Amino acid sequence: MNVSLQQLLQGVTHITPGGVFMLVVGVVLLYLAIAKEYEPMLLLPIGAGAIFANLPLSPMIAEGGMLDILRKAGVENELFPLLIFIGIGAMTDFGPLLENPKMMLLGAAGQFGIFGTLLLALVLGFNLNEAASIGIIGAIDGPTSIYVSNLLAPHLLGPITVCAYSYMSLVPVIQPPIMRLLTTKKERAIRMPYTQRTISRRTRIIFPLLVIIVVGTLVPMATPLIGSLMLGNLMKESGVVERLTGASSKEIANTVTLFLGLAVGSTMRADAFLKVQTLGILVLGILAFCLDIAAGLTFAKFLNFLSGGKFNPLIGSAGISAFPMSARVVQKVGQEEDFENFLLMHAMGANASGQVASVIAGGVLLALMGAG
Amino acid sequence: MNVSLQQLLQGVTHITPGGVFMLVVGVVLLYLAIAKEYEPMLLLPIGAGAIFANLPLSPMIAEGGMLDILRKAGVENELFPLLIFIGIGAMTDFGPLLENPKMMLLGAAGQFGIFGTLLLALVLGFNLNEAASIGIIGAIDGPTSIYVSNLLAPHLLGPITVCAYSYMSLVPVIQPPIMRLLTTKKERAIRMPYTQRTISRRTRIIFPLLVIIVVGTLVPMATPLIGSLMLGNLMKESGVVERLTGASSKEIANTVTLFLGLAVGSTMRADAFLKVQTLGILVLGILAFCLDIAAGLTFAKFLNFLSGGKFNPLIGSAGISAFPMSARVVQKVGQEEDFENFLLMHAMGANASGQVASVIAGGVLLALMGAG
Amino acid sequence: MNVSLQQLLQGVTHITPGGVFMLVVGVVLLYLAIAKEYEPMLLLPIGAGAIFANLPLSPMIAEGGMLDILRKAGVENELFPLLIFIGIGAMTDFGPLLENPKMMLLGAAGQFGIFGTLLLALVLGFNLNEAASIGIIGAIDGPTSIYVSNLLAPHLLGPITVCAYSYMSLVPVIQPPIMRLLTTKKERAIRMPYTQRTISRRTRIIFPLLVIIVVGTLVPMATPLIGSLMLGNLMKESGVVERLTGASSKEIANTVTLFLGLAVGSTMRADAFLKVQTLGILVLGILAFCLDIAAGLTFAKFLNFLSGGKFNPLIGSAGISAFPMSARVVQKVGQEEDFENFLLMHAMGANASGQVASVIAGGVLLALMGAG
Amino acid sequence: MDSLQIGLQLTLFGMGIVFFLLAVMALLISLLLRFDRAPAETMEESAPSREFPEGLDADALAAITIAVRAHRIVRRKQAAPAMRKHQPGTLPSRWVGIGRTRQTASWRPIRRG
Amino acid sequence: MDSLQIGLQLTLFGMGIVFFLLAVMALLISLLLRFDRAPAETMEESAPSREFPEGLDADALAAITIAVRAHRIVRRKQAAPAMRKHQPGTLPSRWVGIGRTRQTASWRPIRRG
Amino acid sequence: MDSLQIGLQLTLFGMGIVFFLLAVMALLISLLLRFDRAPAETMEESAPSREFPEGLDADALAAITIAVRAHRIVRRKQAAPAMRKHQPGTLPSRWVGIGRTRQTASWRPIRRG
Ligand code: NA
Ligand code: NA
Ligand code: NA
Repeated sequence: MNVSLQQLLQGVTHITPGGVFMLVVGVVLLYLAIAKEYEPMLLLPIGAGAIFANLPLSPMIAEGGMLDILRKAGVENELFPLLIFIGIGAMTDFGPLLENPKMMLLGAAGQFGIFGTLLLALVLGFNLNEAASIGIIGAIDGPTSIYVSNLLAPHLLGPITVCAYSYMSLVPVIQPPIMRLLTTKKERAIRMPYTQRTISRRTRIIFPLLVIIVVGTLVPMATPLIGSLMLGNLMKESGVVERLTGASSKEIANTVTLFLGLAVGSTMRADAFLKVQTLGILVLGILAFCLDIAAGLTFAKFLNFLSGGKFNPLIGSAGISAFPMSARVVQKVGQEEDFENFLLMHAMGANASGQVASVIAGGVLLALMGAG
Repeated sequence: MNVSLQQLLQGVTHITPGGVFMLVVGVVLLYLAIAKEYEPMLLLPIGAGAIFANLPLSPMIAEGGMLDILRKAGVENELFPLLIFIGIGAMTDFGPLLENPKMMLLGAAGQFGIFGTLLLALVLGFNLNEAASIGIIGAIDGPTSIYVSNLLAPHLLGPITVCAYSYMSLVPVIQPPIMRLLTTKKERAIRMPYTQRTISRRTRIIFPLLVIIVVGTLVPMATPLIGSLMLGNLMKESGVVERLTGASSKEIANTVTLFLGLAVGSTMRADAFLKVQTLGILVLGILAFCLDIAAGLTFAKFLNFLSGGKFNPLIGSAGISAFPMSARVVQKVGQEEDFENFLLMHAMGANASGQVASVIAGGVLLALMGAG
Repeated sequence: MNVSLQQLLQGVTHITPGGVFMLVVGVVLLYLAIAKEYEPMLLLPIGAGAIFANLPLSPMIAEGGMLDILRKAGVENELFPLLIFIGIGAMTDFGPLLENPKMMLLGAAGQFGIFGTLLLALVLGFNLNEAASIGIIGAIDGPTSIYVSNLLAPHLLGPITVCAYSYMSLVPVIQPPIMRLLTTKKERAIRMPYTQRTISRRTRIIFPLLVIIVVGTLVPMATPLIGSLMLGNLMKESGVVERLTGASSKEIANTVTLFLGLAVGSTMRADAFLKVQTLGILVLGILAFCLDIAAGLTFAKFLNFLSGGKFNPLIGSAGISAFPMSARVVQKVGQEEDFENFLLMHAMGANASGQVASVIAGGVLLALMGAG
Repeated sequence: MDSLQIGLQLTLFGMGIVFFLLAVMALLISLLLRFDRAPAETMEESAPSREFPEGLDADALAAITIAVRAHRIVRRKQAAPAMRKHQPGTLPSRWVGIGRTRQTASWRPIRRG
Repeated sequence: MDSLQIGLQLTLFGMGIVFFLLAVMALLISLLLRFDRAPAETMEESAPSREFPEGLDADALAAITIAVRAHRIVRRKQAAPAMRKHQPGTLPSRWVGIGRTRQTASWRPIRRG
Repeated sequence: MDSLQIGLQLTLFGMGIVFFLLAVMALLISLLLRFDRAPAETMEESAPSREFPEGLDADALAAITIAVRAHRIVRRKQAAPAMRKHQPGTLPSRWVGIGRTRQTASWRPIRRG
């Protein structure tokens, strides 16, 4: 063995412009996470993962490196997003949805962005698997996006995940202008009566079970996604396994979130990321988001027409999975027209439905693509 | 690719009567867990796992599915039951046993159900490995049952685990009638003097070490089971690694319990579960339980005879691993005859001994079967 | 199948003198951990692992046994030490270092023990890989020692880890005599002015990023070690991901510490451990420690000479990674001469630097050895 | 344009199935809710104008209420002591709570524009 | 009936070994307990009829006792601050505690039958 | 002695690189600290001799201060409610805190020897 200067400087000699650019991308993600607090739980690890992956000769993403181990342990086999869904289910209160089961259809409408974007991506020349993966950004749901895109187009996992999570933070920015554009002042001022009802513990427990069995039977490919979410919710509502609920929503969720973020970030290597199509994904992702909201509003306007003007179309824009942010935006925009108009509870129903619907839509997309 | 209606409906077309029956079994397990609170920490995940496993075309138990991953990660290689034992050890106070070392033999007697049931299972036509696995239900100890049956007869893992856990909840129902049947009123009223003694920290620390070294040397196959239990207890009694004790008994135990339950439940597929032998296992399991209690009582009656009527035979029924429930039942039944008779401390000694003995018996059984 | 007495007694017939000796070693480690509280978090699991590994015919270290699984899951692939580093980073406050960037060089000097011991080990006949692994004890840093020695000389992992952790506990015993030996009374009484400065949140966040990018570029092999440490610190200082910081420094750190200790202890099998070279390692390890302190002191004396007598050489002895113990020892010894002399803040800077430097030195050593 | 046709087919089927599934769920939940009775019970519980039993002042009553609640929690814990860790309650339900409170508020609106 | 014979052999050996191992453990623990002295110390500590030192009333003494205990805990924590998380004490020991308390109680029994 | 030569080379290069890297870091941090202004701000915040606003006594002020702080924490939590778990602060910083306190103390030294 002979120590040579060349060997010592191999890090410096392997610096590439692409790598440096990706380091900047990683730092920007960290900036968004830390200074802007855009989903920091995910964007901080993703940014760190991107930096680790793009340091010259990075041993962390080499075969057997830490990020390689984490990616194989939970991203490649889809374990991590499902574990996160258990935790999300264990933290989610589907009460507003149960109080208002008719709101469920709004959640369905809010998934149009997935398919609309899929079509646009096909037009832009992406192949079918890629297009479907890009479309899933329209679910505006991190774990679903990771699950679906990893199965259909793993080489696009990085940019798709970044879109899914960072656009989720933009709900308060993107949603209001579309709402104002697509509704009239009069429509936004429509008041809707709200009668509170108590949901029994039994109903709260039967709901997740029902979803698992019905959706699992009709769309088997959706079972892992919706099943994990509803398992978490079943544990929460059962009230008898607080230790498991706590572990799912705290220890497991936190640990897996860290590992998942690092692993996803590590897929953002310069050679895979720095392509024109990444730019396409970023643009299409934001389009998917807008299409979701527009479709929800349009469907709600249709319901308003059917009900003879008694349904506030704003509520339709909450049929997406960004829960409960989206419902709060509806409440805020509604109050701009009529400070005494309280749409929150209706919007919460639509929003909870959007969360369920986006997970189901992910499973349906997988089933239609013949993957899973 | 062409989307066909047949493809979409493949979930519905794959519904089988067996699958539907198993879904009902899963729902019944959830009912027992949630409404009856029978060991909900285990029965809820097992029930959910059984439902996931029996949905048509379930992707969760397919190669690479979440439940498949969890099963391979911790059940197939026996890791999860051992980790749970570390947590149990970290939560158990063996003080009552140390105060009363003579009670240890009662724990040994309480393991007769294992071997008695093994014999009965052989008579019923089960092969030797199956019979031994069914016998281990007589340990009335979840992790031991999982560990042993997974090594000897993995195809029976599901029903055996369900028996082990659900029968453990039945201690207050099953134990008292057997106690009343096998003892006379006079025997049940025997008072036993109790002198409290302080167990030094040193003795509490040496005890688990001693068990590891003695049992580990004499029955090497028992080392994983008893070693894990005693490692947890050593950490607890040492008092210097509270962070590790806490992690073992909380974070690790909770996470592993959830994963283990789901994985065990996922082995309950219709084709493996819906057999006559499952019914046999359910019946033999309850017999094993009764034999344990009866043997413990009989042995205690023998001790009573030896001591000239100074030993309350009820205490013998606590020589099982259901700790501390079984000891509390002894106290309650004893008080029915003589409200001032406090058998609790003696029964606690026998009960703690039963816990140690059942783990040892599991290891001994493995050693005798030449597995491990 | 026929049960034979020979089969039953196979544990007893496989007792070996070496195994018994190693059981004693395991018990001694437990004694140090429990009675002396020498790094109990590590030494207790290591001692327990050593006992499990040396019981006759131990199934726990056999292929597929629990300790074998844990070793493959996190030691062989280097995952566990890196996860621990994330937790350490999430608990460490590098403020004292940032207040006093000039102290950084003291941390560099405190790594001389690594290379000095490497030379000594070569003289004693160890091969280059072994010598480098022994030298890394001079980093006085558990995870670094495990990471480096597992890559270079995995057969020495056990004794090296035991040295690294147990000697770390001896800081208050070993450091003062060397300090008194190498400095004059007058030098020890030198007072150093201290002006407090506030480190902005921005600087605290940029620091770990800077270290990752600079060190990662210049010494790619050091990326995993220093990157993990600084990732944890970045999360902590960002202040926006408390859940991830908490998980890293609590749940993950505790769980991994337990598993790592057990796995490391399980490598201490009699046939691998009971060699003359183990004794050599124990002696060389303590020498490495002394050389670190001596080099730090000498370098600080040189700085004192340069500054014209204004630099207290004691501070140099804190340039090691035993943080914050080493700095506290400096404060204590300094006060022996002059009770009003507060060297703590300066020593903390040197000490934090020692922690960073020892991790970097580990990476540099790997790079120079061509491993990683 | 062949792949676009597939895309349109996917969109049609996909949105159709999603709507269908959610409609089925909505129907099933509506059926389920038929069996949920006594929706106003919870409100009554906290009615402010309840009369005090004879010989008890408000302080004594408060103390008793607290004791009874504490006792209930203890009893529940004893029933399954190893299982309990957290009290129920989630993030969204806080928002729900705020929403419910607001539904009953009645100040005058501040109109924009 | 061949397998049944094996079963009987298993039962014989199995129960034999289990009894033997537990008897060995019982013996070893008994030996161990010989070295445990001063079993009554803990009771004495909380003896109720201890006399107060001159010039100290019960309140002052209580305050001092609490302070001393708190200080001990602090000292112990400082000795190894990163290691401590939970106070000792487990579920069963609560039952043990109840049992011990009851052993000394003395009300009249309510006999059944 | 060939391997010893390699060892010497390793030592030379190794210590050289470690010193170089840490010197680079020290330089970069020093540069970074140039941009850190207002180092004395924190001290001022807790200055004891601040005058009270008219009409407010010390108690009222203390209450307001506590309320404002509590409110700040609430606002911060609301901004990103799912993210927060622990307050900042670490083990070493306690020692740093003690160190800083001591720097300003002024009792007479007890000299040994
Ligand atoms: Na969505
Ligand atoms: Na048992
Ligand atoms: Na070091």
